[in-house]
Amino acid sequence: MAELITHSPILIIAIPLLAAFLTPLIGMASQKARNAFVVGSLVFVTFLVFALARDISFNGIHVYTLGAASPDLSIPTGFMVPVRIILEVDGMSAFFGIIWAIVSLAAAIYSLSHIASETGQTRFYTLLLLMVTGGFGMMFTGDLFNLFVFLEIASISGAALIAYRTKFADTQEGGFKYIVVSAIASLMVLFAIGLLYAQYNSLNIAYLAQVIQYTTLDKIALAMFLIAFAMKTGMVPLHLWFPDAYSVAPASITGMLVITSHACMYAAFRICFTLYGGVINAPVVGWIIIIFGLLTMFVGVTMAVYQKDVMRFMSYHAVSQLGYMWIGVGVGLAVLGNAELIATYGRDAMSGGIFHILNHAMYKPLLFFTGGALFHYTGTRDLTKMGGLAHKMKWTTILYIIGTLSISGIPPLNGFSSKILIYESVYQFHPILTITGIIVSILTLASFTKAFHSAFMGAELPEYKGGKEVPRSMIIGMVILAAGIVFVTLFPSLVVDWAIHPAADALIDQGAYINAVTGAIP
Amino acid sequence: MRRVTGWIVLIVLVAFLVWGVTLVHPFGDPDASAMDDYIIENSQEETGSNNVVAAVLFDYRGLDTLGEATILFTAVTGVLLLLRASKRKKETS
Amino acid sequence: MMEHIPLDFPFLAAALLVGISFYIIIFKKNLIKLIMGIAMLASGVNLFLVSLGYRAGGTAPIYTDVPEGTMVMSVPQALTLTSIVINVAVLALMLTMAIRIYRHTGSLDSEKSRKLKG
Amino acid sequence: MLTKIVRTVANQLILFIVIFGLYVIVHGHITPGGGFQGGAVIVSGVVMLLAAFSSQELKKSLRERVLTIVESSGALIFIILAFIGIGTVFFYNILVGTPIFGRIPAIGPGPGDIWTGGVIPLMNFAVGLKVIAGLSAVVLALALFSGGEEVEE
Repeated sequence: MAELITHSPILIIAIPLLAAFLTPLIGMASQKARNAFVVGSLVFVTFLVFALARDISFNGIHVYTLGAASPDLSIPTGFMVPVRIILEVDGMSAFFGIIWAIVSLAAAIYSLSHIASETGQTRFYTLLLLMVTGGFGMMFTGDLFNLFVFLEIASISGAALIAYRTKFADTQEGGFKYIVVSAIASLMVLFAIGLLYAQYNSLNIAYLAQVIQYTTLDKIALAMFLIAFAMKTGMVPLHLWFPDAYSVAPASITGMLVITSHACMYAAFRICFTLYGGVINAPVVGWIIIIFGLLTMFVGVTMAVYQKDVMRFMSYHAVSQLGYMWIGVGVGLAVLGNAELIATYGRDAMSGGIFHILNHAMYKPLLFFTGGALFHYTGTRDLTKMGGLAHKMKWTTILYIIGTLSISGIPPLNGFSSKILIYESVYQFHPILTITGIIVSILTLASFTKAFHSAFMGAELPEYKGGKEVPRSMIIGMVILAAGIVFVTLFPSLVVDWAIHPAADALIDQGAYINAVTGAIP
Repeated sequence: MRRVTGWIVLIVLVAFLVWGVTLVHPFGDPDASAMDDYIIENSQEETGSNNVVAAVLFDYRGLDTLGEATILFTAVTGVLLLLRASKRKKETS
Repeated sequence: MMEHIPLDFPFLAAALLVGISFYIIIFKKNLIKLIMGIAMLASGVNLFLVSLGYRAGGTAPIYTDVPEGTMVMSVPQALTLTSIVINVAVLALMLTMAIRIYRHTGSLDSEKSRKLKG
Repeated sequence: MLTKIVRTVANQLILFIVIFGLYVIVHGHITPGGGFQGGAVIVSGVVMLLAAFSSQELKKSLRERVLTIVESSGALIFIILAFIGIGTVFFYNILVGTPIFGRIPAIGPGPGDIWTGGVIPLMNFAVGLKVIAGLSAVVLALALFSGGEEVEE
């Protein structure tokens, strides 16, 4: 068991990868065995992630040096600079890892019947496992170039999965847009990595954080990193591709794409707080992030109000919700370096933003899954053509209500706990942020109520009379996420103490991250 | 309007790029790099490979190469997935 | 030998390649041209990466039958190799999607083949 | 399909291309080259065949299913080679010092020895296998698709 924990950072990345390489071979033999294999490997990975997270909360940061004589030999004996690729898992990485494990498991189970009538299922599951690998790699790596490689794995497999339903033209267009945006973003990341390498001749985040000077080149590199990752998360001036890509993917994949955008957000936080944390001009960068976060929040929700396509409607809400997280963490960044302000409200604002990531990662995939269930049942994504579905789809209706209440921040659901945390702390920084947040929240509730009314309420439409509730595996996938929501709703303080605060502290405490690598000189 | 915005973005971007690359160290004269020197000196002993680039690819930065192979695998799977027939020719069990 | 080349020529060439590719990406409507733009962007970034590691007068970092002397940095070369293969993969997938779009809409013009709006 | 001259020449040339590609793959750890490069050389030969013959004809000898299996096995060999080091650390070069590819060459410049490099030559071989099968599958699928045929599941 101790061995398993020691090796778990790489096992969490390598086991989905191994499973992805095996899936085509197993898929040739039997479909049932393949499905069981995919779900089984994801369950095992989820277990490993939880074990690793538990160990981190007791023993601190995990460092794993690939190919060295021992896992914690991060720097060769008698040498000063890390040479090999180092995986570094701290509270923040583990937090994102847990989210990713749960959502990908739910998505895989949901897919079992959601794509049951399509061809090419074996390749679908192969790509799904590769996407899981890419996500975990992005979250766990401590090396910039490795981050780029895993970013590419996640985005290429994501693009192929978005275009999965090849018989529709819009899926191809959405996939194409996604891959173009990803390619440009990742090449910008690579250029920025080159700029850093040109000066410091290293790729390790912890080592770079120690030696970084904040020269002009570093500023250009920081701008490139931030633009690239903001582009990948759909921050507002660069959000036009976002609903196009998200609305056409199979619903299970849309749920996972939400978390890949969170992974890009994680990378942006890692760059701002850990890599540049010691030298960054925090108020300026913080304010830039806050202003664009506000725009994102507001534009997303106003665009969502007009949408008729259920998946597009939810995608715009995803854009809008991402704004809350940018604001929460942006306020934390703006006061970084000022220990007093961090203690009064900075840490709370960051905790609120991070808590909102957790909640969003539960309710947004859930809502996308219910949208997929509606599509599965009616064969259309157009809300105006639906109606009276509550009569037949009892489970979906209940799960949709849970998701709606949660996203609009209705007490006592989990969306409320994180939003109130953001509102309270951000108010002390600048009141206008809180006011905008509340207005956006009200608009969100209004538009979701309207969508609920047009899809579920009213008389049963004649064309949907003969249908049945969606298959069981789709419901199980949704119930996993709903259970997450209920858990967070019931025990908010437990979650905050064990997951949110360690994650926020991991971002603030840059020294611990550096020491875990460079302090291990024997 | 779109064209004007496009030109502004383009000009700002190119200006920053050219400015940026002139700040990089002169070509052919990088700063002393501890990591690269370590690898060049020790790769033969540690990995037994005469080709230092191969040693970096498969030993020092092995996970990158695994990721690279994975990306190729992903792309091949993706291409075959997208070019598949969307209807089954005969029903499989 | 290096004295004849103006100081930062490879870096400027990389910046120029990136600039031209951004021009293509921003202004060109044809999907194939867009893909070519991204291929050029990748080439520019790769050129920048590989020229970072050059040491004047250095030999390739391969010990088989090499004259004594300095060797150029090996890590940027490995990074470039990785990045080239990655871009091949991205291009293959992009071209596939472009072919699919052409099959569906009969056009490679990004304005005409557009189904999704707003 | 091109003329008979081109087809005959392509038929003879492919042998040399494959041999050169294999040479590049096998000597990846001592001379410039490796799995990716050698694989790309061989795939360029496949592209030449595709130009000389029709994709329909090539399909008879290169089956998609076989290519998928070969590609998966190449990737599997690679990741298993990485996994066998996990007794110490993932990616640990366990074969250095053993009779299989385990010799240490003379430090400094010198003639290469094929039995060096530990797992590196084996990984090169696995990657080469993967690249050959994967890229051949891609070019073949693209050629078949432009001819109006879709890939079977």
